[in-house]
Amino acid sequence: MLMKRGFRGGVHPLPNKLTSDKKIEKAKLPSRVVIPLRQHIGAPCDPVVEKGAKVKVGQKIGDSPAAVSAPVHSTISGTVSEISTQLLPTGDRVPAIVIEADDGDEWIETKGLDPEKASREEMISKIRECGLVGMGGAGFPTHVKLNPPKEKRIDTLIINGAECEPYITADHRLMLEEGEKIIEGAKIIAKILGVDNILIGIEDNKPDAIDNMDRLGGESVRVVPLKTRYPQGDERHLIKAILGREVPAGGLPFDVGVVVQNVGTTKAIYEAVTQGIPLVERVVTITGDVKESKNLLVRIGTLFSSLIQECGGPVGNTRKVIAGGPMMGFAQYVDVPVVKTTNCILVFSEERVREEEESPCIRCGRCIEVCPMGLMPTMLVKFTRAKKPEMCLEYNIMSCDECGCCAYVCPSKIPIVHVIREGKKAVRRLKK
Amino acid sequence: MIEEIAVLGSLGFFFSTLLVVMSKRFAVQMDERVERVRELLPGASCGACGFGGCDDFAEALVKDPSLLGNCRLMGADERRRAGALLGIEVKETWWMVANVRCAGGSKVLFDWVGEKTCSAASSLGEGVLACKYGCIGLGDCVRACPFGAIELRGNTPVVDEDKCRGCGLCVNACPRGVIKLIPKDAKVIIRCNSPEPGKVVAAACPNGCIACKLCEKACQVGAIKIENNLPVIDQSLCTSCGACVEACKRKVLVLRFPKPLATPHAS
Amino acid sequence: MENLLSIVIAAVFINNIVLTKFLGLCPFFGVSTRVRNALMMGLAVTFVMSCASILTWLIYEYLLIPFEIEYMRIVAFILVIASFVQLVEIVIRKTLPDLYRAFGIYLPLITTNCAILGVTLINVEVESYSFVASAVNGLATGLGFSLALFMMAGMRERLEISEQPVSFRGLPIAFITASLLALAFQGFSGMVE
Amino acid sequence: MIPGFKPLVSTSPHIKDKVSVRGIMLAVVIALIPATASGVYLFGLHALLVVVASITSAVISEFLGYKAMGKKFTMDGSAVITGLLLALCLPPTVPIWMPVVGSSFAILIGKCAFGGLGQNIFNPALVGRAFLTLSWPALMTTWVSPFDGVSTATPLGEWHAGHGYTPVENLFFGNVAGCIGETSALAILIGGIFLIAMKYVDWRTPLSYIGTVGILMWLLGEPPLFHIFAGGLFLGAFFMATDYVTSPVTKTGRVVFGVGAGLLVVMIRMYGGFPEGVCYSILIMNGFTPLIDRFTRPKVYGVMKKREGGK
Amino acid sequence: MKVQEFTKGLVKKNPVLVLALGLCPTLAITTRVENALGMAFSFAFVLIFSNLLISAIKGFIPKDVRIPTFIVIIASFVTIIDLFIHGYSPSLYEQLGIFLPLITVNCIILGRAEAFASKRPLGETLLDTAGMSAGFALIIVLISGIREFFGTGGIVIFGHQFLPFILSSPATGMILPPGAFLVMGILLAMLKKMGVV
Repeated sequence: MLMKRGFRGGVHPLPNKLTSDKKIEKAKLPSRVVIPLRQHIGAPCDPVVEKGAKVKVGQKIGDSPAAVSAPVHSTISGTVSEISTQLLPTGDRVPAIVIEADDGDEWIETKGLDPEKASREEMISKIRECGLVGMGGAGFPTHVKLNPPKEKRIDTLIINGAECEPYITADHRLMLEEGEKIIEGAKIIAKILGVDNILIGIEDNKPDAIDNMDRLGGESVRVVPLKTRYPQGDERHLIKAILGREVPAGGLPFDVGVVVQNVGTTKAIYEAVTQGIPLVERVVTITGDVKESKNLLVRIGTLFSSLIQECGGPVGNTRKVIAGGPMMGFAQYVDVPVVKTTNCILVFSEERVREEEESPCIRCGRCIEVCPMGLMPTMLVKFTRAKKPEMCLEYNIMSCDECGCCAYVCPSKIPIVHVIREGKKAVRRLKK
Repeated sequence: MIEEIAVLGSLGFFFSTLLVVMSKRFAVQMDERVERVRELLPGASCGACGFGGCDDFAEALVKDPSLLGNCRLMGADERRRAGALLGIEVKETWWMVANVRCAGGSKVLFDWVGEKTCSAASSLGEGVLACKYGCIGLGDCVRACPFGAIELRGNTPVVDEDKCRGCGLCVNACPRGVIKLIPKDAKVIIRCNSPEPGKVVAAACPNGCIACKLCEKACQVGAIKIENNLPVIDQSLCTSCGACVEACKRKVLVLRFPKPLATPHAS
Repeated sequence: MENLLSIVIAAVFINNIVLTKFLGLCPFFGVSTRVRNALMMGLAVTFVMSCASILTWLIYEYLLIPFEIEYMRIVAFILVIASFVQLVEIVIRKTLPDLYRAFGIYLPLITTNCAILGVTLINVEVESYSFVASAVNGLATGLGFSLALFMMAGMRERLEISEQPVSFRGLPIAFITASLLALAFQGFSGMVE
Repeated sequence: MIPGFKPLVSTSPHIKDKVSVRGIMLAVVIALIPATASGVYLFGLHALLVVVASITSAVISEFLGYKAMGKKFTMDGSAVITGLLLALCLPPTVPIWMPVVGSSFAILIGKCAFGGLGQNIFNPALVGRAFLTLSWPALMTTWVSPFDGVSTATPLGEWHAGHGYTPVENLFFGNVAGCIGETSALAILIGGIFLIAMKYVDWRTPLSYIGTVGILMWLLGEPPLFHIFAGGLFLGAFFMATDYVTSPVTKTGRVVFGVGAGLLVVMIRMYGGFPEGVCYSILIMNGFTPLIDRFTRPKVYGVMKKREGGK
Repeated sequence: MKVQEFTKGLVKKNPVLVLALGLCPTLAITTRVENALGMAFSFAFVLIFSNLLISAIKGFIPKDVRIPTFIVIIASFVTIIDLFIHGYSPSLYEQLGIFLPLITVNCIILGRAEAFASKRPLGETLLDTAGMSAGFALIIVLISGIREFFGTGGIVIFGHQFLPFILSSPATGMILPPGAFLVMGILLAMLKKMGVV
């Protein structure tokens, strides 16, 4: 099959990758962490520790019997000071465990498996116990993803190193500094899934990462350079670009025989399986209008404010603090903790946030041109605003990924994504 | 003359015979009651009954007369006649009107930009207001009203009770559940929707009910009970004395002057 | 052949029955709110128009002229058309109830669609067409009607999701749209002859 | 979290492209400058007066129209373009009241009645022009030759009357009779290429439009270059058929639009009563635009069977 | 109560404006006020007499064939007025063209027959049809006045210039088809703005 390296539509925002040559540094140990009991798609965990309990790093503090869920672990050693409702970066309020640190950084004992000898089930249960979820953004529990329904034949594993959003360099640095772990992790996943074909998709604006992974991957893991274009990192478009397959609407990559894992998750899988280390820290890019942009290895549950301080504090009058990239991240209004899916903290000062007033749609068609899903955002906006959810459905509104390309290019500055979310709400109401 | 009559007459005869034969062969059973019920429906096709419009509703009614209460717009007279047509007895129902249970004034959590509807605003973070139950004031209810009965004054919707027909579309449109239907003869109403404890309300909004129970104590007939941190008024006991309104420090309770209620609805 | 072609072009574009002759306006404004309904209505009208052209021509030629009662044409024609439409209505109601619902009151009103009587009168009175020419004219006029209705329905669907000033919403803007469409169709004037 | 942090919340994306409505409109105006300049150069000061009158009354009409609608008037430049385009497709000799009437009609009926910017179905400038042609046909078909102002016919008028073909180089540089802005293909081409290069207009529309006219004329045994350069085809193809608001939003749709308009131009020129059909061809295709949009929806990712429009 | 049956036709239930019926002649023959007057007269004649007849014989018409019956009745009256105008004023006959016979299928007439005359007694039918006729006349004279003035520069009725002033450069577009739709659209919008319809 001919390798296609692109997909339909997409945009080219300024990359602004200010931190691509900054080595990953270990962040200062936080004195207090807030660990939400739901950092993933699926059921929230129930706390398994009580207020006042002493916990160590890596100790499980929340778990759930539900099939789609992932346990959470303490990320510092200290005392549980409260169990209360806290705000997630996504704006949801969920129960969370707050831990005050003690002086030490005492870990629980961890035990790994030998991937050569361990069974598939053992490895999957290890991954679950370590609380692994997709670290690229959505947070889908990894053990569920690695255990596809029997009837789906998986033939390809794709490691997602595209990192198409501007500003973020966490995955890029990982590929440069922890390449070996990623390659080994990929091999473990391939073994679990029983596939031979392992591909790593990397955008061609990261030639050093492509070289490094190509060198380390050797014969078994092949690197596929991709055209630099947002949203290349969306797994649907990655699959389309690399394999030319289209995931059916409403379906999952399983349905076309593919499993996609983010590089960060792959590295975490390696550490979990071979050493039994739970997911307690991750790389976060802190950038934008801060004194010194950094890639930090951060304990989960660390508050945004302390990380921004660690980067020298904000520059100018801060107007927006965004969890995630500028295209799909969430704007924050109070201090929130880093969670398993937080790949970037973006600080925007007044100068960078120039919100222009909306003007009428002039039907320029730019949104249609850039929509990677082949939708007609302008029509969706009009149907939503005219209260015609049945027409929204007719124009496939539910296929929208909210990648934001349409709103990015809109010359009329219509908040298209916001409107489409409203349209989806109306459609869901219609279906009821 | 005779020829002309013969020609036209035979044409007419031919076609009418054809039509009679065809209409017999292709006869369709039509329930006449559907049409007659349909005539009694208000015809706004507002959809509040849960059907696609008055036509659909009329058809459903013939099959299941008990749905008659679903239509909130029908006048008492029409309802009675429709009931007679469908063979059920209709009890007199009081007319409902929409009531906005928020006086506005909650603190704003953050500046925001985006789609200017209440529904869209309430999906930003936890909603733009410190009070999660308060009116956002962007007029989703105004747009939902098919009768133009709601208008925004400043940031608060005001219901014109002469135009309101109690269809409840605004109730569904409000993402915060601020609007409730109340009987048109309700004597005292409350202007707060937050079931949060007094401390939380006081921190978020100067106009909210803090469940201080002064009204409960002031009421001489025992018509007010605080439930879920909000006063619940038993309108049948209320004497419109206004003691509770006097007692309320935050002006949450409002006394409506009882209106003449002889004809619940005249279309 | 050339002649028939010019009849077709004239009927569809130049003398479009709706936009230049103002016939069939009731369904033009009534049924043009949905593209699908417009297509159905166009088909129905085209069908009835073709059949009516043929029927009335035959009656005119072989009944009215021999008995010298041409002045009774209005009564005779409308009788034929009304009966024919009623027939179609009865059949559709039984066989295609969905279609019948969609047409609503407009199906019976095809009878009083002045375009149909208009075309039959044009055939025998204004143009004195031959049998074949009448049939072709009936068909082409129906197509012209369908075209105008189809375009109008597309535009009105778009108007529905845009924001006109309150006083223009609905029928007023539909008229103005029709006006501008008629203006555009002026471009065809002078074609053929 | 940060001292003095005044949070601003919105949905993603948090960065936006620089392109704005006003910027696009400004670019179109700039692109029209060569055509306007050549018109004034060829036909003198009266032409300039027509242009100024047209733009001024268009802007004033829009202001009044928006006021009547109760909408906020913003100087987004769209009215300027309407006024300018209308002036460019008027004969240079028209009395000054005509562009005033034309652009008021264009803006008030063609645009404001539909709800203002973005809502209109027909290109306002062409609506204005078609109305003027319909109402004052004599004034709208009085032509003069450049520089000297002697009464003459347009190249297409000559051709329609059977007087042969004007040399293509005259048409290219604009040394012929015609509307103020349409005679010089070169001047229009400069502006058009600028717009295409800046990605403000899609090349598909002008290419398919002009291409269709050229190929069909060639098939019918007419000199294609003459028909491409004569009349208002260039102005129409680059500036009017590409009007965002009134042309299809999809790429396929734009090709359909161009081909359809080209077909109509050939039909009207060859068989119609008018020597020129650009204005009407675009107006008629404007009428088809909603249907074209509806039937040329792009293929949706992951949706295997594309369903037909309608319910 | 009874008077309302008449007055409702003028504005509140004006057949053209509110019910959007009978549009064809409203737009087609309103190029001259003269034609409009002729049309209004013929229309009133047919509407009133045919509906009176229908109201009178409503008990005898079988439901299934009522519409053809109505139409035949209407067509007969149209034939009468057709012959009358042909003989009385050939020039007007020429002007009205096929729109005179087409009164037969004017939706207003059939609509009133179906909705009113076939259900109500004679007296009410007379008032109703008279009101509808007056409403129709009002609108077509108004529209034709506007179109003739702007389209030809003045208003000429039976050879007399009706207005004291004329336009020097009339817009011929107004008496052509686009003008008809335009005037109607703007009229409707204005009436809507004033809250009439």
